[in-house]
Amino acid sequence: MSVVSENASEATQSPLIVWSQILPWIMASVLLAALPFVFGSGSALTIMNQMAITIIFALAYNMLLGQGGMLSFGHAVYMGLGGFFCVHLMNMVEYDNLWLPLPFLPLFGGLFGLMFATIIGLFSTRRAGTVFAMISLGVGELIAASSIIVVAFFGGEEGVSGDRTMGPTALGIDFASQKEVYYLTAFWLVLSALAMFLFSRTPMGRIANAVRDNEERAEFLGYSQRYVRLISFCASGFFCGIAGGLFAINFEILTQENLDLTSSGIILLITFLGGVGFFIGPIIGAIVFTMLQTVLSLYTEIWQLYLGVLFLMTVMFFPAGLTGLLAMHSLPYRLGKFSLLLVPYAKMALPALVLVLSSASLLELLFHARHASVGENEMTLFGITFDSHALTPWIVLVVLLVGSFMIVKRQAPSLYDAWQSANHMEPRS
Amino acid sequence: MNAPAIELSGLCKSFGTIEIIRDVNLQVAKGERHAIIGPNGAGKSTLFNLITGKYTATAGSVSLHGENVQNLKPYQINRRGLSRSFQITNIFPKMSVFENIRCGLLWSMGYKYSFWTLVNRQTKLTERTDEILEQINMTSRRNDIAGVLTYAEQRALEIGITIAGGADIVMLDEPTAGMSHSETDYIVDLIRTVTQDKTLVMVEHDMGVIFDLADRISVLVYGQFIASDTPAKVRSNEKVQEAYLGAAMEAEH
Amino acid sequence: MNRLSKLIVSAAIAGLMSSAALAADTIKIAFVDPLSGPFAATGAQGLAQYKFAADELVNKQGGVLDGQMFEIVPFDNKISAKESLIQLQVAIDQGIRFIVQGNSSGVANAITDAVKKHNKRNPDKQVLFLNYSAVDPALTNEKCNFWHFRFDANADIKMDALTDIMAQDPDIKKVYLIGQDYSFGKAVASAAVKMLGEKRPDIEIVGNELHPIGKVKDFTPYARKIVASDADAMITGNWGSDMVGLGKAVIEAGYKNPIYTYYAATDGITKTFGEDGKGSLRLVGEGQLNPPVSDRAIAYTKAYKEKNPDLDIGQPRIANVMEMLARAINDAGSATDMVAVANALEGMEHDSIWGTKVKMRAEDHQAIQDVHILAHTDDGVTFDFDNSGYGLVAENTVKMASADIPTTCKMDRP
Amino acid sequence: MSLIIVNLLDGLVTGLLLFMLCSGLTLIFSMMGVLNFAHASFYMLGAYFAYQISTYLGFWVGLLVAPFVVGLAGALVERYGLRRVHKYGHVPELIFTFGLALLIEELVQFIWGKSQMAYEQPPALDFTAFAIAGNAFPAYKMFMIFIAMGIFLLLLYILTRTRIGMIIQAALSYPHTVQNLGHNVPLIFMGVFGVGTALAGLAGVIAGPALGTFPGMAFQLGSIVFVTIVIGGLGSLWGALFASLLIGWLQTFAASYNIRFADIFEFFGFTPPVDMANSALRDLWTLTVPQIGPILPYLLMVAVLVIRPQGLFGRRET
Repeated sequence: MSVVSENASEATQSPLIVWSQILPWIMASVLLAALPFVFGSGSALTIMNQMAITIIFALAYNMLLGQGGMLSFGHAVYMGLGGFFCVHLMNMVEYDNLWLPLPFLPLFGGLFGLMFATIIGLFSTRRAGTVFAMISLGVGELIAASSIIVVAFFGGEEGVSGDRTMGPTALGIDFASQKEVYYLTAFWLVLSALAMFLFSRTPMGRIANAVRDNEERAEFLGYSQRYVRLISFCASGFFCGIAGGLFAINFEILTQENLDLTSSGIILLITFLGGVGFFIGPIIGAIVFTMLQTVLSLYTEIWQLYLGVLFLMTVMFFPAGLTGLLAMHSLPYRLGKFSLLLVPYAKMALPALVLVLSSASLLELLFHARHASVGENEMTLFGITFDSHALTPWIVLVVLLVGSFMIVKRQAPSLYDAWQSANHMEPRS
Repeated sequence: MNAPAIELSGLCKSFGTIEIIRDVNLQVAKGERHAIIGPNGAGKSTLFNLITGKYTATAGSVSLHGENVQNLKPYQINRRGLSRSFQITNIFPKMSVFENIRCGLLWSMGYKYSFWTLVNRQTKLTERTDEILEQINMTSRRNDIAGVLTYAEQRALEIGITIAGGADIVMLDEPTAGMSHSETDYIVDLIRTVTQDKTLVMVEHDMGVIFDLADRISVLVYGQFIASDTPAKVRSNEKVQEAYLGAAMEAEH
Repeated sequence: MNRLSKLIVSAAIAGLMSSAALAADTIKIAFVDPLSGPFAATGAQGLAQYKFAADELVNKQGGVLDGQMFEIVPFDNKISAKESLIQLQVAIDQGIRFIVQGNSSGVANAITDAVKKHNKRNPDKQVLFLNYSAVDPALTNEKCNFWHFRFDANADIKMDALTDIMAQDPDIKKVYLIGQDYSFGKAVASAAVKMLGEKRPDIEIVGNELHPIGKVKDFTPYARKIVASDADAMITGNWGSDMVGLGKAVIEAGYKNPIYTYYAATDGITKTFGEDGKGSLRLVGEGQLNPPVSDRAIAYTKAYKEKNPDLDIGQPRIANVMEMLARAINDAGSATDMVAVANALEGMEHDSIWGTKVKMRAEDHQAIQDVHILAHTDDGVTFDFDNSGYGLVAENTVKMASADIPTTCKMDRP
Repeated sequence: MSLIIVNLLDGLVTGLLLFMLCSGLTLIFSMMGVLNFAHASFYMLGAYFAYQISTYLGFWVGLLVAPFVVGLAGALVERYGLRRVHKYGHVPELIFTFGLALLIEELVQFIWGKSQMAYEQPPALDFTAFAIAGNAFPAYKMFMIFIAMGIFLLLLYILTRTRIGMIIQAALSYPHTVQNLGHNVPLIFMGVFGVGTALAGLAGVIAGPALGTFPGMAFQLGSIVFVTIVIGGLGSLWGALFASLLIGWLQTFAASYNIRFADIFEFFGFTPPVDMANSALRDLWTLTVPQIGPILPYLLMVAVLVIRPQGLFGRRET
């Protein structure tokens, strides 16, 4: 279930243009072009830029984890190094009269990421599995540590900052406004995503999957597993570098945190959360995670706790990630039995929502009761203000929690049955 | 070019202090169907792994068409025209049947590590893949995930992958192990068709299959060949009778 | 298709957030500091102090201008430069014009840089950056800018004060310097070498080393070197668990002389040192809690402790930030004309609740104030930290420290 | 000279402490094939539980009880979490433990807050055992050495002298065969995970007062534990012991001697750049060994993996 063969059905014939394949890309591009007209505020643009960068990074990471079966614990360094290189380029544009229009900057970030990935990959990709994972951890830690030591390149703790508006301009676009930066980022997002998508459809991309699934077999088909891994690794490094370049353009600063193990861990989390077996998995993961990180943290201090729970639940119950959860519904949909699910889902929706919200509220209440200032007993949840030290909210929440849990539990079998029959295939004639 | 397809001379392999293969010599002529038999633990799989580059020999040499392939990696040996299957089914279980075969074709059709061509656009590649699917009778399973096939189908698929690249030496490790009679017949037919004009080396336990397919048989016991001859002569060889066939017959019946 | 609907949903949430209505009757101040992650404790302390100071010192006095109230809006920057810039953008979108931040000079550098660019690119929505804790000297020297004000004494000023006091102690002959391997640790070490060299050339620097930040699990080997060097005093800029680890290891290894530090109090550190730290641990910093300087200070601190029994006034300067900002807004007659507010803050002289005069030096926007040497002890402690019975008592005071030290700042004024 | 002896002792403490974590991790990895990323989180839980218990019942009760509580928590995690993920393969298992590490850190902060805990060594051990040339060696460190040694000997005894030890040893060498021997594998897994995490918990209990009890303590130690067992060779207890001590001493001695890189470069005949302040290599020239001490293990690990992927003592290919 976890991995769907990507082009099992579409490999039949190969006309020049397959609309069903191209349409999503056109729609995504149109959507990206239209978004700033709906969400034009600076912060919305900033968050969307951040999302776009994370998407590229996560897709590049999934070239390794999902496509190539390599688990890296230190992948932030390739994005970070590409970014640092770009900030330095930006500063050379500002101070040394280097002629380099800003829109091309991410390409150089990519090339730098590629170069560095080649150096590291030459020895780290010799083996897959634990050895690769541990070397990636070691290299990640080494680069992160040296980023504080080697001040000349990494700028120490403050990092290196630059100004994107100092380059040659065309058509009066100097990238001072967030909107201009957004369109630049969106352009690179579509370009990189398309390139990575097509990469997975090349002989190299297919054989990377083969090595992931069965390296020994691939080796006896004429392919050196080591070169296959190395090329995947380098390609991933290239796209990470592009993400780094875009980061440099957006934030105009790179610091040690761009390289550290936390960033590397987060990208693993994002990719897995979205679903490693699907091309759009990392995209969904990046969007969800960025929303959680920037928006949820505005509302609650314990957002990381929720994130941790969400992540663990995903690993335990939906190892194919959020995308896998959506993909599970494609069979009922194709069988035309999706309607069977609607009623049980509708019945389940409210109690499940209450269950989630009441457990979160209980956590918030507990947290508030424990950690808020004395006298500040008032807290607000979902627009309702109440006293966190009084008994009533506790009772209400516990009753809601237990009640919704009972209903969910009672509904569960019928949902399960509906699910089974919706997925039931008529025997082939 | 009259060098034998495979030539082993003085081949030895030990793991630690244990000698598994002891001074093995063998020549397999071009176009010959050669079977290797022997009791369990005789070192048949080790020998296979030595020839295909999975293990490196402790002493001796392996030559393909007169070229020494000692110390070459499996993929390098494969590129010199040798392809193999495995004792335990070894396919790409998460990919479709079509893709499994196509992976077997990529290198031989010159795609190498290219990341500038799209596989689906390669008409010739698709056609050739479908031809092989036809050849192994799996066209109807074309778009199914390999992991859900029946055991016999997976074995057939593996043979398909093995021969897809057009290697002129094909090595099959127990292709019929664990199969029913009808399934075995199906696989034997398949092997016969797909290895026409090729050199075939196979390890097999099923004597029926061997006497059916093989031009010559080598008998491996305790890491050494005790006989290497035509099926009829091997069958009547006393040493073989004594050391192996009798025991094997007993064990299997 | 899934991708499309996902994007729409997420964008809708982004829209919700950005369209958050802003009330005109309050003046919002964005508190951008870590509220989650390893430095959240310090962030939470700061936030509580800001909320208290805004209420007690501004809102209860009738607010500013025609009765507008201060409201502190917390933004969790997770001590990350990137997140800080995002949250800064969110704050600006909510119409917030005052940014306070303090933890990590790296973040402060990112914010001051971003604020400068923002104000240049958006002259109609300019913001002020009030830095209450980041002490990297560069922020008010080569990296200074008109929109940044620092209310804490910077690392050089603190070292100046510390070496003034140390220079008067004839028993100090050998000094050991140790710090975290990053800009602040290096700044402390080089300032110490330079200033001790000027004030007491006879003092020998018996050790000057840096260790990786946040990575040393056991400080014992460093402690051994310090003990073996026979140092009469040691100076460290360490903070957080690096401070606790180093301090405990040194004391455990048998070191008995003074440990001069920048950050070794509250957030559980005072409690962790407890009796062990007594007699050796000394802090250099502004703000005198013990002995209390005035009834007003006592009342303020008491009220704070009543409201937040588990927290401490770890950054007394926060009271100054609130009072001085309120005065500047009143003087400028506007809470939206940032140039006017900044001009009002420039050169302002303020009588702090903590008994010192605070002068916001116009040339570099660095607050000049009294700096104290504070001893970790349980004797004469009116207000302890971590409810441990131990606290900081002022031993020595340098009046208006470094008022005469020049700055390299070349301020660009609008 | 006397300083070298003190350093040797200090390094021994660090190394043995590391070994207590590594031994549990090695057991878990050998038996279950799981690289438990959350291992150091159980170490942290040990310290926090012991702290909480010690505030009511004193240090000694905490020392006895906390490791059991941690082991119980570990067993529950195995039973209700890991076992469920097991069927998806090793990568999801690893990612599960990775997520678990995040969650435990958040839970600890949720319950105990973000500050340093005042978890103290017991008054009975709060004295100087002996001093070498002015360098005091606290009794508590002696106590740590004894506990760690005791655990090591106990493990050695169990592994070589008892039936369960034989099974575990068999699993160390032949991970696939134990299931065929008719042992209740799920129960053994749960037990091993519980014991492994209890060992980590015990390490936390005794390290908490010495190295500090704070939410970052797991992260600080987390990856170094991996590094150690990878260097020693996955699945090898002796390798874990060797690598733990090696890393303990490596870090102690690296921090103890201010060897300057400039001296090393000059020894090899390089000349320092004339304009040091503007040289691109200035950071390398001004570096000292203590600055890079904590990253030396990573360097060592990468070197070991490149040269000998199965680790120094490892027999299995990983």
